[in-house]
Amino acid sequence: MFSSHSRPPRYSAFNLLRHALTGNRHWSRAWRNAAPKDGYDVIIIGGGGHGLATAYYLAKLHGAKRIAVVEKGWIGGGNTGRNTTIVRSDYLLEENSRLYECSLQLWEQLSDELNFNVMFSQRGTVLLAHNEAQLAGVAQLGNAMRLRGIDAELLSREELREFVPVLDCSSATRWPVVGGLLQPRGGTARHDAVAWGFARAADALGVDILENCEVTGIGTRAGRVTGVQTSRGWIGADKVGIAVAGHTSQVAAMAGLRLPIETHLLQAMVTEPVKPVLDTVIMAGAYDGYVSQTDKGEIIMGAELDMYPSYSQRGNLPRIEKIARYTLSLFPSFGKLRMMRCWAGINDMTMDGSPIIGTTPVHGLFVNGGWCYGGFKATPGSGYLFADLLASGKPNDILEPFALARFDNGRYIDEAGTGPVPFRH
Amino acid sequence: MHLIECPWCGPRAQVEFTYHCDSEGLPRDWESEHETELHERMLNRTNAIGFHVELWNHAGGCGSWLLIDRHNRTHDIRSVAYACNGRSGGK
Amino acid sequence: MTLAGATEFETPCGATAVVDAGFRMLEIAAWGNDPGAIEMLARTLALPPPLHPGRATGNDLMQLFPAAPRRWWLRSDHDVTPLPDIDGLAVTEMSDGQVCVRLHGDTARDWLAQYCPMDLRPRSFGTGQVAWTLFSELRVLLHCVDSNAFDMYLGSSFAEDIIAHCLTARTRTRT
Amino acid sequence: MTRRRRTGSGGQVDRRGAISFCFDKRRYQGLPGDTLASALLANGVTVVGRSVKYHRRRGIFSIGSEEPNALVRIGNDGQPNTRATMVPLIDGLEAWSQNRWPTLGFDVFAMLGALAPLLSTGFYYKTFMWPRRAWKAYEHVIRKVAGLGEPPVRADPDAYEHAFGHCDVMVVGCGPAGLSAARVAADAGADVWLVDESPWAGGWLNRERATIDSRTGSEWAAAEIAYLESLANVRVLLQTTAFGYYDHNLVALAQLPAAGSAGRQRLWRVRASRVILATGAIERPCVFAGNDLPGVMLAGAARAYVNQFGVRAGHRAVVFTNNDSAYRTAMDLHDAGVTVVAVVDCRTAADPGVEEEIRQRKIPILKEHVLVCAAGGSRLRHVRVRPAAGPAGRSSRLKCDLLAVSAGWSPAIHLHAQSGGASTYDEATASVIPADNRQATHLAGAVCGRFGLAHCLDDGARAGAAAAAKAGFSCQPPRAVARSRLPGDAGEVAPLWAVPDSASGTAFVDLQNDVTGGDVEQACLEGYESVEHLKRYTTLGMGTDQGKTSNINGLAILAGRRGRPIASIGTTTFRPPYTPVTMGAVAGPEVRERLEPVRRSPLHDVHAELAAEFDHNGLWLRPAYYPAAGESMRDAVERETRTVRTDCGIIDVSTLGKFEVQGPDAARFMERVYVNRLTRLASGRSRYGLMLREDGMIFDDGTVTRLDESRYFLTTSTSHAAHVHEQLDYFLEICCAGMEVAVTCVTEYWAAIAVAGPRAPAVLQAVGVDCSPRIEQLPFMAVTTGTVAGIPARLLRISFSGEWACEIYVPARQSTHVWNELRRHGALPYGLEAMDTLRIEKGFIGVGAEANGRTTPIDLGFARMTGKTERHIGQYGLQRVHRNAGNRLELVGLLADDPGAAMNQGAQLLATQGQRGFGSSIGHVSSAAYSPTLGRHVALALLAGGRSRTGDSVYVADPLRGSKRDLRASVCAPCFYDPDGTRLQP
Repeated sequence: MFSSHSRPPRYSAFNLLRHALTGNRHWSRAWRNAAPKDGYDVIIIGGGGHGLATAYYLAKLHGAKRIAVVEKGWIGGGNTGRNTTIVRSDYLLEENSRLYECSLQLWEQLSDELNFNVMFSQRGTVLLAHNEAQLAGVAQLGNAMRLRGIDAELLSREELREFVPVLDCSSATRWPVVGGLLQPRGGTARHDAVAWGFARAADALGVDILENCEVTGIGTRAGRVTGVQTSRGWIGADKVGIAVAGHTSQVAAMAGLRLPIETHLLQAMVTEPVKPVLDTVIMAGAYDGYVSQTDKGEIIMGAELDMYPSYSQRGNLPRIEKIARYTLSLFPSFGKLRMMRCWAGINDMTMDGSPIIGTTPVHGLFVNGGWCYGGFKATPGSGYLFADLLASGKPNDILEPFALARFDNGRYIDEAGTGPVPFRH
Repeated sequence: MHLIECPWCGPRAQVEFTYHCDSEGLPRDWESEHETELHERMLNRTNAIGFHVELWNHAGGCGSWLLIDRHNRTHDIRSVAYACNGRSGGK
Repeated sequence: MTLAGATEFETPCGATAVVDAGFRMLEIAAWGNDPGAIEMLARTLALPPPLHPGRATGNDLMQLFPAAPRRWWLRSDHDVTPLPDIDGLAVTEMSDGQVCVRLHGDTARDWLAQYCPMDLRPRSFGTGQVAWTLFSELRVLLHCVDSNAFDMYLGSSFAEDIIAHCLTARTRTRT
Repeated sequence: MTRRRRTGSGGQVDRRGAISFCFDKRRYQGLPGDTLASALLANGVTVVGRSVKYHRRRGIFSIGSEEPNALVRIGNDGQPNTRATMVPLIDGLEAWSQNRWPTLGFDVFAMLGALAPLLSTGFYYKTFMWPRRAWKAYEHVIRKVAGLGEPPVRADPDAYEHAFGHCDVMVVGCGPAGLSAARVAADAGADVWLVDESPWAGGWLNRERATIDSRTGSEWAAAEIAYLESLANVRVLLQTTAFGYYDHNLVALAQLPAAGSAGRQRLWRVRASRVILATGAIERPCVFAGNDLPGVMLAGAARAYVNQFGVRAGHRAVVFTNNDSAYRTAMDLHDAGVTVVAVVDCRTAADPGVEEEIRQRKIPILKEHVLVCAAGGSRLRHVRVRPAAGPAGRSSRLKCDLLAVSAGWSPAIHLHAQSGGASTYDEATASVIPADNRQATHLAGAVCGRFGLAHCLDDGARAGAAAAAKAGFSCQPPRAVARSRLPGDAGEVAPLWAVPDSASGTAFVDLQNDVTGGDVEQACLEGYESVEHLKRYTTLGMGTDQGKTSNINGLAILAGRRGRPIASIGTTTFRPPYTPVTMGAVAGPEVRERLEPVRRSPLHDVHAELAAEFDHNGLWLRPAYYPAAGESMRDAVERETRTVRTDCGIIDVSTLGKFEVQGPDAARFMERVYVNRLTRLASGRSRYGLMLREDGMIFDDGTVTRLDESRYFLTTSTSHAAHVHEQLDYFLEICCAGMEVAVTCVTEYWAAIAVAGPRAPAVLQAVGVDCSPRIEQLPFMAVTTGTVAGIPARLLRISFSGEWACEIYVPARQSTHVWNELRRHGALPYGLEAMDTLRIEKGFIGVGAEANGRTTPIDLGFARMTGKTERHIGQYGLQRVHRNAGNRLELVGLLADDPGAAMNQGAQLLATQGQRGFGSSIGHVSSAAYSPTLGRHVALALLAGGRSRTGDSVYVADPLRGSKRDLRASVCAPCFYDPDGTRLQP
């Protein structure tokens, strides 16, 4: 049975003041240190943003009672804590557009929904175009967005100069900026807070969050899932959802699945913090790179993959140099800032560059993975939709195209048009 | 940045090489393979953590196609060999 | 940039750069695995054997660069008589497609090390050795012609840009 | 003031010199050999910066790169967040304090300190949520208060360099261990690089009163470095930080130019056969109330300032320690004239030797005592001490203006950890020390947790010998190790992380990020108790100092709180860089204009003389159009288009990818590469060819020409040339291994000029074309060789314009002559824009526009080309895609009802006027142009089920570019001009 526990008090100004007056010595845990039970109705493998969001929406919207999130380390320790925190929904293909716009709409209410400030900041995302062909490309994208009711504005070079004064809009560079596409509702969020906020809210609804609980096997009988073997013992369940960005292939393999995924490194870095200088997110078409400034003042940068498979989570110098070269070409005044920290996320790259969310040949086992670079911004949407799938057993309209079966049918969702080369997407 | 021992050029920096695909993605016999075989190798991967034989090209060097037995977490390299029975490419 | 014959530049790094576009270059590729074909060609051209990977071989008239498996470049500063037609070898004219930059001087090696990731120490890349490598992100053929002189062959379309590098880059050696 | 702080003699500063510098507009004097930090201390400047969260006054805390407090901006609009401890003083240096408004002395934001209880760790996750839309307003203020220095405004004027290096042995760290390692390896004949982040070789030998072989430590170091620098096989780089240790022994170095020189910062990527890490150790402080006050300093730093720079960091000092090393601080300060009030030691016993030294100097030692708190304002006034075991309430007061603290030393294992090496917690030194190596690494000296000077020298010699031997150099046994002396250097400590019951709002763990002991405890209470959660929730160790002096204390408090041994808690990941590296140096010289190379056609100069407007096509520069004087772009493009339709135009197509495919199996190979059937392609004939990817999508289009039985000549699109080359090579070597074929890229060799238009044959005749058959009789899609204007040429009768046309291929360096002859005989140049218009009029596909990586040949109307039964690339993929094809996007033409209305590339297509919402778009305009030939706008589009909609109306929506009303257009076949191709024939 679902064990009752006292819900932690809501965060409020009064609550904060009360704790301040008592020396901040009486705070309670944001989420319980739960012990695994013998069985659950639903087990989510993976305590990242997606897994925690799934558990939250399952409990909140579908009335599911016995839910556990099993996490091999600490929650939010995978790609949730290793990304460049950008949220947007500027996708060309209708399938992607529906998915990411669903997510963006959830982001807009998330702090309120969770009673946890995830610092979602709609400072706008700008996709730069460096020549007329790219400008036509972003126009096509922007028109597609506008027809779907998603905000998009085309910025001329002059408008960009005004909107982002620190950006070099001159011609004195190899790839001059000729214009850009602004999504005003895009922005950034505090990545760790998303995991913590969902964890706290899910916990309050009775979800057991089991940290340091590594799944080592998936049990099946007669084509049905029966539970998971973990480092903390066997845990039974009728339904199991996989949401383990960076390790989707490994966990799916425990159920005998082989997926169209190859895992690559994506590097990112931050500079030392400085006073505000860049108040929007810049994405450069010239090198698939993105630059923004965190609330702490660090300039955060990321770019394309390392172009060879790796699970190392370690940065590599040539890519870092390239990110710096391109960033300084866009922002020449950043030359004297210092690179302070580099890291790498491990990205499950699918063969068509779009995620896989759906049923599997094992009854009761569901997969949510292959998010390529797109995982963070999808967090609430992915959880919301995956919860729906887990509850109903059937994909809804938005999820239907993302089923694994699309590869058998040749219905690839190839946003970049680069074909079955996972690292080129 | 890896150091890759090219059988022709000797040890060279990884920036000179381009990764092409896991050896699982290579045809056993391209001429005679079937549609399902092609799609299986084109799309699906074991993608396990550990050593994998991968096809690389020494694109910034002698152009050879190489099979590199490499660990995808530690980046240790166990062996580097020409991809086709000692026959090597070259641009 | 029109390149006719040899043009000489003093580079800020202290090395001399001689840009040469007036030579003949042929690419010889073997379509089979028969090592005899290239040896026969070398014999016909009276080039001294043996053909070690990465070591140029030559005489007064021409130089043969075995810088890639089953693929050779043949450079001549004189007009080569038509090559004998040897079965198994595809011979392709490359002359106009290549520019040679000769870097000469005590700082030449250090200057190259600013752009080339390969080990250029004399014991790894000494006189007579040839190698394909990267110069920045551009693939070039490097030939160590002397302890302090290197020939770098690059595609003609890149020449103007790379020469601009040579003229603006400078080096501080042994700091 | 200066005289009082600076000692009369000693140290390595030049007292005969004088250096003038500015801090916050005030002018001060320093000495050659000073750092900015030592010079500020010498001038009695105690407050140098403000902390990031509470804006508390902060002073100089350390002597090295671990400095959390003394961050300044160097120069007007200069580099922010620069550690004053790492800046060699030069004449005229200007430094500015940071993170204060309006001044360092009076900072408005310091009032935040009063709100500290409200601003406890993680407070921002719990508030600023009301009202719902207000976060942006809150955030605006938060962003202004956060951040450290001001970012420069102007473009960085400096240039930077990159370089690669290779060596046998790389020694990181120039202290006793590193010097002795380098010497042994160098004497064995290895190529040795020796690097250190400091401007001075010797490391701590400069900062201590040690003796080695009866010389002072710094004299010994100077002699060693002089010897090493005299060797040809040794390279010594000072002011050079080894900041990253990457795969396969690649060490990244950031080298600063000598202070005041015109040199450039340089980033080195050095591949070393063996790496010796002699990176030493970093002293750590202790957590107690007021431990951040200006005047509280690491004990090692306090004696280093006096020993190396002759600077007394205070006049009345208290030393607080849990180990012997700080006794040297008491000795050195005392001997330099500082009043040492007491040595407060939490232990029961110290090394008898150092204890005797202190007693001789009549300095009181308070054993088994701890420091309760430090108090003061803009500088330290007094501290309170009490017996360690005594009751919390009773303490006594010691008046002082300098508190030298040592809670032990943390080995600098950062590079070791970056290399993948393991580490373990060592109880004796209460520190994390290296365990197993992952790479070809050796460790020597304090980094291993062996702190004694003799140990370091011995360790270094052994590591040097081992590294040289592993790198293949026979090595004599290390020479007799020098006899050395440094009192109290054993390194054992009695762990003391935080003074019990001292945890308050001002007991800081992380000085830079203002994380207190209370914050750590609160995070634990709230469940953020894994190391990474603690770090991320409290921001502990995430400042510019990356927690060099704070991480271990935070860990220990966490462990204590959780009741678990420190060893079981784990550590956060050590990531590059070791210390922050200037972005300009990381980027190197290839930025802005030089970001990527520019490729120029062999005819580039000719185009430039013709005043062409250039456009980028991949790396290439290509003429977009050739405006006549006063002509607009549109006029020029229309004129050029008409020229081709009515007269004779020439265009430079040298940038096309060009390949020769030769060998007995060339025909078989071609059959597999292209989707269309080529077996019947006769020698001397060309064909349009489509290359697919294995998934069935179009990869590239171009021409295939059969030169003879076993020799083909291919052209590809400009943008895909490199990819096509890779694909051909891959396919030949991997999929068709055993075929006797050689592929050679000849893009650079051939220049290519397309001559097109009804008058083209006449122009060519006039220029003088010698070929057989005569050029005007050469059939469409035939090839021949001959001469043009006397230049040997290959002539292809192919057309991308729809007019009679011929592509002339000539050796690149002779192309100018041919071009000029063509011009002289009446041919007019046209550029990419006119070429695009001509191809759109004809409905030819563009790579990127219609062939966008998601379209198959069937989608684009090439169904007749497909269906070959022989295995070829993309065959199965195409079958799979079209087996279940739904409403795929297909290529169609569009004519707007209003012929004067422009349709733009990137506009969307709708079935009904004004439709909106998901699912409303049924396609998009893929290419569009004004056709001067037809006198109207035409467009190519990709439309769902498009071919079956021929004759239907669709609506062209372009809301993004301000079009108010969707434009009605009718769907037609994608060819607007000469659909039968009669104009192509002779």
